[in-house]
Amino acid sequence: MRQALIAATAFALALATQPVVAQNKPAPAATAKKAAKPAAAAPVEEKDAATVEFEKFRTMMEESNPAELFEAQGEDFWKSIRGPKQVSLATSCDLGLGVGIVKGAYVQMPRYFADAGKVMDAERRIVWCMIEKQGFKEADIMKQPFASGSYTPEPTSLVTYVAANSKDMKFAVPLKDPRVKEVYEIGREVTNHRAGPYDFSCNTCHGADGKRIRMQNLPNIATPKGATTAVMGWPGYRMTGGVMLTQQWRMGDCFRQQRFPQPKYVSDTITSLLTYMTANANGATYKGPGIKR
Amino acid sequence: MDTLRRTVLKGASASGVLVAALAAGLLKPTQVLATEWNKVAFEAKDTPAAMKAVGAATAAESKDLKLTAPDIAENGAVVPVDVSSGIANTISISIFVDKNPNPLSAAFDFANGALPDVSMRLKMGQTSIVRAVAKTADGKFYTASKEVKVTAGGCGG
Amino acid sequence: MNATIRISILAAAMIAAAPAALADSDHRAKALAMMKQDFVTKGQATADRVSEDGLQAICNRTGNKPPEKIAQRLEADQMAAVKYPADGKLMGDWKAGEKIAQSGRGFTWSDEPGLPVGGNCYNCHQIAPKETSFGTVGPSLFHFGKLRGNTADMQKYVYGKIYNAKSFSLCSEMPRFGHIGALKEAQIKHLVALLLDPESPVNK
Amino acid sequence: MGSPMKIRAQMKGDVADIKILMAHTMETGQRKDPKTNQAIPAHFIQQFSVEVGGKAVVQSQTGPSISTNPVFGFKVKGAKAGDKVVVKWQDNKGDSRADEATVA
Repeated sequence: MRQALIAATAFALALATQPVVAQNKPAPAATAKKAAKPAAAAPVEEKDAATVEFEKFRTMMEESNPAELFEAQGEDFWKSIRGPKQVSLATSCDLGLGVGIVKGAYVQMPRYFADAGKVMDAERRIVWCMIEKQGFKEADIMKQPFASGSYTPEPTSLVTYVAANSKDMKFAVPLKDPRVKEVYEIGREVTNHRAGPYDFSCNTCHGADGKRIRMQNLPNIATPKGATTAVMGWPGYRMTGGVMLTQQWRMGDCFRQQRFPQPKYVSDTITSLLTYMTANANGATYKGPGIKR
Repeated sequence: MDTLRRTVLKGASASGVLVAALAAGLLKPTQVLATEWNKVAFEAKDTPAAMKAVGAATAAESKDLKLTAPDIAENGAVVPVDVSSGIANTISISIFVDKNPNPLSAAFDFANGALPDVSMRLKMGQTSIVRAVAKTADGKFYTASKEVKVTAGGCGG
Repeated sequence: MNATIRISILAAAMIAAAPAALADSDHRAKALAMMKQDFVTKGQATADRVSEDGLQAICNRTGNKPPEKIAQRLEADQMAAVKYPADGKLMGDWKAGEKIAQSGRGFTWSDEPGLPVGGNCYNCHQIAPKETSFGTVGPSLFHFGKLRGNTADMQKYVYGKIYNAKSFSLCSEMPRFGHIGALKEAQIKHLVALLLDPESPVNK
Repeated sequence: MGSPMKIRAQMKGDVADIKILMAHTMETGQRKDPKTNQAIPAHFIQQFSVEVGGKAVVQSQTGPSISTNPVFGFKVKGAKAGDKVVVKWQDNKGDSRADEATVA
């Protein structure tokens, strides 16, 4: 919600700097005759000016994305001998393409892992490896799973490293695997599930094309285009607060705004949603860790 | 080896020695950088005071000093700013954000082939004029500015 | 959620009588069981929020398109539960209404319980023309009163719609602000004024 | 000791394009901890230097209004591929860090 409000202010400012456009806006009296619809059309055009400026700005940001710092940290974590069992992930963790293979692994997850007997998304798999292979305690990892202030959890850096190693590769969630397909279908049902005090589901906001909350555009996650928008740029460096955040965080914060209780970190529910969304983006090219407002 | 001219920043007297020592690999980074941080300039509450503290009380507007920044910043916590000087013999550049609690953001001295061209990212608490000041080897100051509209507080987090 | 809905028994009956809507029920059942396990209480967002109430269950099981007869029956049921102000006055202060419409606060795990809840209106609707940052999940409400007048019936309609949009359209995307106790009587009156008062910028 | 920097240096014509990413909180000293309502003390990089091929090319002083995880870009004429780039910073708490890269 805060994001929406901030975007709102941005837009108001954009208007203030565009006298020509603003003055050409049809006067309210004129729009009245044509009922409410034309009134809604004008601001959409004007929003584009702000959007264009923001996109320019975003491109400048992407040239040197602080996400790289976390990627480097993650690489260090991946290759170092760590944990109570004194083993490195590079020599023990299989992300689906063989032990230690990172290249291309991110865009092929979520996938089924026989050793865990579960479909897992990238972050969940990394956490699983840290617990099973390196001997870290689950409770310790669960204590503070998301970045805050100058604290960045290890799985966040690791998933940034793993994701960066799939840059410019195509999403290819193995939907042919019936176990993955099953989780995908369950994920679709999660997006349909209306509950909580406001009767919201994921689809209340993300189930139709061309909708927005305040000025925030809402991707329709059922479509390849919308799903691609939704999964692109994660994990992402968030300018607000200067922290690195992952898809696990993004899903949780959506549920917060949906007025739901909190989903557990690396739970089946999050994996099902990521399976549904990422598979819907299959074929699209992943651009690597991103930068978010 | 040329001396890095610490013109805008204080501690100028020590710099030649320091740079020589640094080049010779004699000092650890802590020691190298432990020159005097210009506390007066960085803690000044308004731009005129901060400019005065770096010796640039008067500066002429110059078209040859280019300051590139977005018209509207998507997020005040991260505003990309690029300053490049086409003024001959520019040896230092400093950046001020008028409406920030402490306007001086950074000051750079260039030497040994470094072009007077720097890009950085600033925090801006609110919509403000962003100002660049360039100093030339003969002690003259030039300035350029641009307003950047900010959509959310950067300093408040 | 405290607001109990008297339709859960009816919902169960309807679900049993609607086998066509059960095509995805296996995945849905698994999704429900999974979500019950995976969600935990945080702040005021208690774990039980993930469970459906009767109305939600019907909408969830029919893709938000319940059979007309059932929808009508249940809409009437919701309508009967709308509490109109005892003093009979439905229009408050549009200026106060504008403030409520702007606020998106309320009911998340990061909102402080007990603080006034916002109407979240601009999140989804265009309303007063001055606010150019509005959502498009719901229809534009600009010139709402100018186009429709502000008769007693219209006031009653708007009050009822804000109180419980589901009493007009069972699976409306709009929250049941009055029904669940999110917005109080005075707040709803202010919002009615924002939409219907001839002095409100909405109708200028 | 701080986390490693990321330094990229690439020749474009006869000018080396240098990009530096530093890992630092750059705390302004003006924020309050929402839980305790206590001011969070300022913590920011105050000085850094850049050397290319053994020569000091940039010396900088910075305040807390540089963004969290600072990013700087410089251009150095006369550098050549293979030159070593060394960046050193020091913050207001006396913490410091030095990292290097090679001009590509």
